[in-house]
Amino acid sequence: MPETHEDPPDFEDELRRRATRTAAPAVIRSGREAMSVELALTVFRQMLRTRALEERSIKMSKSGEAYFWIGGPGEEAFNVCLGLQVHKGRGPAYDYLHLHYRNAGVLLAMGMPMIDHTRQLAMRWTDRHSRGRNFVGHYAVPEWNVVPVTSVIEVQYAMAPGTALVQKRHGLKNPAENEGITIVVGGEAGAAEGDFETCLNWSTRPGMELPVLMIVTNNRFGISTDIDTVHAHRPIADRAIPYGVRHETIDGNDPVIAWHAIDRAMRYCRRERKPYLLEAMVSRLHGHSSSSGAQRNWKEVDPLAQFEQKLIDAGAIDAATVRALKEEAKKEADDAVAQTMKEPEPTREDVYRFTYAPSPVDAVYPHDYTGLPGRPEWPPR
Amino acid sequence: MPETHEDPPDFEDELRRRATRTAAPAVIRSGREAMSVELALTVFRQMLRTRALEERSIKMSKSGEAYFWIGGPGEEAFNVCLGLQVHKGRGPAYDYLHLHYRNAGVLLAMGMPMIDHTRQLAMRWTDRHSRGRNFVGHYAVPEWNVVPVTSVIEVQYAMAPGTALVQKRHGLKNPAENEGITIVVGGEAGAAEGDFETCLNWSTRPGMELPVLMIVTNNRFGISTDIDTVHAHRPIADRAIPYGVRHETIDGNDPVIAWHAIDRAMRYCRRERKPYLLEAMVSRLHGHSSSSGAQRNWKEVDPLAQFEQKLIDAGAIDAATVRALKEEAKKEADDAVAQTMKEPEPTREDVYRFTYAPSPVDAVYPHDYTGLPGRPEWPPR
Amino acid sequence: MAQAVRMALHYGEEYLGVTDVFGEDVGPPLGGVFTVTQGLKTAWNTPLDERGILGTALGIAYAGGRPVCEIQFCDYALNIMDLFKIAGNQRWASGGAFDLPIVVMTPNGAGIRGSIYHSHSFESFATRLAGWKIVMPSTPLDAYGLMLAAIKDPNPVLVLLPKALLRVRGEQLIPGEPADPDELSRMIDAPIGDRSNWQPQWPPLEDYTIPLGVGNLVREGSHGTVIAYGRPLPLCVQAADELAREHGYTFDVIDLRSLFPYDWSMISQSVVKTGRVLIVNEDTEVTNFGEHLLRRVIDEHFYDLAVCPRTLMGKHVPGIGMNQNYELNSVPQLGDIRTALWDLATEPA
Amino acid sequence: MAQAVRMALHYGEEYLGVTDVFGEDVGPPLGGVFTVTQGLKTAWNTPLDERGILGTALGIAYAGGRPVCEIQFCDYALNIMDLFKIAGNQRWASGGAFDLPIVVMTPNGAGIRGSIYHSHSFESFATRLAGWKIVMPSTPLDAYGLMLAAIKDPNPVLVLLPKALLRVRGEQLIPGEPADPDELSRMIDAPIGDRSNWQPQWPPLEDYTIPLGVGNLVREGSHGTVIAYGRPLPLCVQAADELAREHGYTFDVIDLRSLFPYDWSMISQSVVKTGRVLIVNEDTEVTNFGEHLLRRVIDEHFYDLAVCPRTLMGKHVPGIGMNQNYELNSVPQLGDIRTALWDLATEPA
Ligand SMILES: Cc1ncc(C[n+]2csc(CCOP(=O)(O)OP(=O)(O)O)c2C)c(N)n1
Ligand SMILES: Cc1ncc(C[n+]2csc(CCOP(=O)(O)OP(=O)(O)O)c2C)c(N)n1
Ligand SMILES: [Mg+2]
Ligand SMILES: [Mg+2]
Repeated sequence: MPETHEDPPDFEDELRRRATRTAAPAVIRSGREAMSVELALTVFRQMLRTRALEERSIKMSKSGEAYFWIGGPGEEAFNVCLGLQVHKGRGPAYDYLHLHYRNAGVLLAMGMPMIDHTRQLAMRWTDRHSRGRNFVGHYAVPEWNVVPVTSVIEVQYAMAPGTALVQKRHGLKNPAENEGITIVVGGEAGAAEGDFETCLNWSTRPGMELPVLMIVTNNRFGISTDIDTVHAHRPIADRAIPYGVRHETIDGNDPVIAWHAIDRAMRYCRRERKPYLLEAMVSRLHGHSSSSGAQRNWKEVDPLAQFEQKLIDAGAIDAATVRALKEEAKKEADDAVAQTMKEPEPTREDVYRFTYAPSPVDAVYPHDYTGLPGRPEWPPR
Repeated sequence: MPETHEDPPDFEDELRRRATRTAAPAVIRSGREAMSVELALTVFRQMLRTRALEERSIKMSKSGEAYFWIGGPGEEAFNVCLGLQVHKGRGPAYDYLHLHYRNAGVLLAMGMPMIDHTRQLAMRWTDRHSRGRNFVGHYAVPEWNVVPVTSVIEVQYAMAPGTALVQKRHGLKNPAENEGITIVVGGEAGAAEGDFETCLNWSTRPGMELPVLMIVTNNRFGISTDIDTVHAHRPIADRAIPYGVRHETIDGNDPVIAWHAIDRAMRYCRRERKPYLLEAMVSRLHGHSSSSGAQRNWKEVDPLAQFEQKLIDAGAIDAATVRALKEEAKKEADDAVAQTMKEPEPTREDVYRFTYAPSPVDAVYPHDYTGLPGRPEWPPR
Repeated sequence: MAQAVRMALHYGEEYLGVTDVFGEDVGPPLGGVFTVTQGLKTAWNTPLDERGILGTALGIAYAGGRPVCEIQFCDYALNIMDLFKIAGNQRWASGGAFDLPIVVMTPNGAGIRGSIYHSHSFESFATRLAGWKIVMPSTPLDAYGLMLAAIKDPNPVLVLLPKALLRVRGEQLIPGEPADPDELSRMIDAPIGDRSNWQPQWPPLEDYTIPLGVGNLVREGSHGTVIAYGRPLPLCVQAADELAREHGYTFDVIDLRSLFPYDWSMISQSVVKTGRVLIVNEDTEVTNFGEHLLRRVIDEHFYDLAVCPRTLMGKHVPGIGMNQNYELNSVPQLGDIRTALWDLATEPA
Repeated sequence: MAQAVRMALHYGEEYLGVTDVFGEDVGPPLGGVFTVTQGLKTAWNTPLDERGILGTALGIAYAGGRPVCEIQFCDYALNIMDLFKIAGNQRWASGGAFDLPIVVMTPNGAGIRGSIYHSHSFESFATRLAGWKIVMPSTPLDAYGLMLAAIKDPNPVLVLLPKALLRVRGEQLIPGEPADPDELSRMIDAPIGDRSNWQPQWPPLEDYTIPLGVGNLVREGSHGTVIAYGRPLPLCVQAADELAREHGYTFDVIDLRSLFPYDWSMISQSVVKTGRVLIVNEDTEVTNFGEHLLRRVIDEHFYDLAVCPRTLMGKHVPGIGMNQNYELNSVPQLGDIRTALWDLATEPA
């Protein structure tokens, strides 16, 4: 990982990369779960791309190309498996996503180009998610029902019942239209905010149970605070029990496990139109954010290295191909950044833009906000 | 119940009052629980007093002696049993009470004179709880650690861990000093607010579990809203499960059951210095408040009538004694009101009083608030 | 006014695509603690959880619905200021990706002997929330017209309902409203007792929209400008009428109706005309929205002022007490307004 | 300034009975996202739950403790405005039954490129909370002195810490502070890396209390009065010094320090002297605390004013954007202050 200018602890590279099988396998297994090699390689490639983007992002924050970084290195396995299984599209027939700030892997797996991420990180006017206004990873993609990510911890859980309520009622006469679900994601520390309970409670009103897939990515830390010091030593998923909500805690670092757990949970929400709480144990490879240094923490399990080893061990891929894929992903990220840095920044005139939607019933702001009433600072466009 | 000018449904008074036993019993039983007759009669008398005060209070709100009524007719059994078991006193060696607005029975059983209640209801300056500022039942009694009741639903649950934290640390060298617990009470609907979860979570930090007795008096309604229409059909007490907190749901209308459940819960909190969640099913005999008419709802179980019948059936009391006790309680309430109505009201000069405690480090408000800085409206006392 | 809001919501359900009217006790059987939502076909009861109410409204709007939600009393909106702020900034923060057409309504202010937690005002907190539009009617007809505008506007709109005026009848009829109030009551007020089979008979209501940002000059005069809204507005009118009748002092009385955006041109023209200004509201006086209006007047008309401009607001106190002596001495009353108007008109220039 | 607050908290623990310093990431290992609570013996980490933080502080105070709690960023105080309000009204509501000696501290304002949720200001919301006292230092020494006053005061006190100044060193030493900043750092700053065995070496600190309600006249002059606090204060001083040096215009610059109660006599005397007023803060401008101060100036000194009084505040926008062009054009900057001062001093009377 030369990008972070930190050396991994010593180990014997050769040993690690030597495959133990020779014939290419048909499936990759973890315990009782299995995944086709084809899918495994797709997942692996998206994980690699996500990692490359995150590492390039950290570098941006250190080099001055950007200012602040936060993201999800260590969550690639889970996030990619989630992104690949989303029913993406616009409107209540498709899935709604209420994400938090570590979900680059979800969006990349869904097909977001890297430059959509780097433009936000570099605070460009071309940033489609926020016009250079928000922190990186604060996505907003109306075509894919990705509602705006906000920095305020946990509020997405209070909003999720709303999209799910519309989905519950939508397309009742056409089953295919009635399979959209709401997916809401947050960390384990944030589950201490009341909004988490709001989501459980509002999703289980008798006769109006809602298709909400509640996800907790548990990296065991809220900034510097170890969950074990501030929370009873029980799974966050147990929070589902008082509401009779199905729930599961899984190893989110294993894509085979994660894939199937997400599949089961989604299937249940889609068909039963009821909530499900899925807790995924994940890693936090670069600390909380650039504010805490973003140094690589070598003590955490690396889901990417682990999966790479597993694929090599299984003979599903060889070291050379891995190296090539990494190069490719790294180049993709570099290119995105190079292009991003050429693009324009917002200007003084942009401060007020997009405050209000045009309104035929507003005498003062028929188009957009322009400054205090009676004192327009910028002519309406 | 002539006070409410509503007739109870017909039933044969004689039949009801005829005792089935003749010899005075030693104990009163409910299932496997038992209570000495002596205690049962004490509880009964406090229940009667509470009911008399509540009915007189409702009358005040209808007669113009007062304006707004809210209270706990239907919760007498539980509240009296709670009040009688509180370790009352000032400071962390004694119990802290974070109550809501239906707890007259708790305070009467603790020894509060009725007039302390009616003065608040009649908005007198002599009202020791709020100086005529707050709704009735919004008690504040520093000598007994009764912290101010506020109308804002559920916030008491967010405060309870604070008093309990001080108690947990207090008197560690002297076991008798380390038995104080924090008791927090609220309704079932309010448990939907995040504060309820805050209490569970903050009371179970590993190594810092707190002696909080969380009580939910479940009358099945929040104003007009039936809990079964807005909450999964499970006990509120199940909310304790994710935190590994002991919990129980009981019939709060039966004093024998309530007494022992409270005893068990308190004993656990006192000794183990850990939280306990007790849900008591109770009645709401006069609707939500005077805003909804405060009419008697004859469909609800009346814990007082039920206990009276039980005591008569057991031969522990006779109808004449009951009648005399009722008269006595009614007179006590009438006398309190008569005295209250002679007492002074707050005046214009009182608006700002008691805003600030005297402060040696405040150059503007060394004594109390007096109006905007530099514009004292009232000379400091 | 409660009936007017109810009729507006019915109109909204029928013609403007309102999909959900919800909040604590908003659905059957009660239809709202002030009867504002009785008989509405999309009304439903929520858990006792304000975060869920506004959060769900946001979600419904994201998914294309048109929610109208209620916070039972504005005093109970204070634990969701963060969600209010988010609702106001999501469009801006996402560069216009998502509109948020939500309406929040909540009873505001004193006057019903509501004690500490049913008497406070919210407009000063609310007007700090950029991205929101805030309205407060003072008549039933305005309540109808502003509610329709709130529903039609594709942005978050907060409708503050003056508690003390919710039982007041209007002088003007809502288009479609029967002239006989008893007839209206028979048609749309839920019966006492069992309501399970009750259905309202809605009158044939028509569109009547009051654009946001347009005030109402309810009195014209030359001795001063009074700017108010909500509950104190009728008191200002009464005081102005008395001073006109008894002393010949006349005033421009502006019912702002829309607090943000406010009708600056109406204010500005009147101030230039009279040179004398009184701003009245019942919210507590430190960092009060009336002080913002005063600041605008100072910013732009300092040299047009003939005498010192005035504000009349609620006292800076921790609460409004239950005993009437507290309320009468901390919330502006008719007498206070009359005195302030008299002083304004009679101060030598 | 972060060190100054830390030293004040240490002094509070040692001499003023502080029992708990707590909040998100406030305890070891981090000691606060701005290092404000490193090495304190009573500091502990809480769950990620602001309601629990303030609620627990209330409970601790009820039970006789002396809590100091932190809201990690003031932006995250908005979901507990109801608890703030309660903290401010419990003494009043209970007729003086319970005092509530709590201190809440929270970083405030822009200037650290914090984007939408780490740049907002809270003073305009906060000053609406009757029953609270609100302070905001602009120097480390004031931070120390105000923090001690906050701890000593038996009422709820909110300490707003200007984020952008938290890394700034003071010109004046705190009583007991070593003169060499490196020495201080070696003594009380936690080391990088493993801190499990680290113990701070506290300097021999002394009492230094700045009474609440006392401003600081940091510059004296005759061409105008500037009222500010927190982050813009040093910018105001800088602008005033430049105008004095380059053009001979001099100003009274008042560092309010205590926002509520504020030092009205200091303001009043200066306004009478100069007849020209500029009020500066970085909070958004609609229903802004600066507008309250302006209202007081108008109320009591309208006829003493030589020219139109001015305010300079943040723009009314939904947020402060990440790209610096947003912040530079929505939060008052040095150039804006200089221009405003120039205009104030040069406008013909
Ligand atoms: C309401 C709120 N409080 C505090 C913060 C500051 N903050 C940002 S991230 C964070 C920790 C979140 O931990 P967790 O929920 O576990 O998510 P993770 O970052 O570990 O993925 C905190 C306290 C915030 N953003 N919002
Ligand atoms: C935060 C808040 N929201 C709403 C209200 C209005 N309100 C007062 S009592 C009540 C119902 C409470 O129901 P529950 O918790 O079951 O207690 P109960 O009155 O039944 O004892 C409501 C909604 C309030 N006081 N506080
Ligand atoms: Mg975490
Ligand atoms: Mg209830």
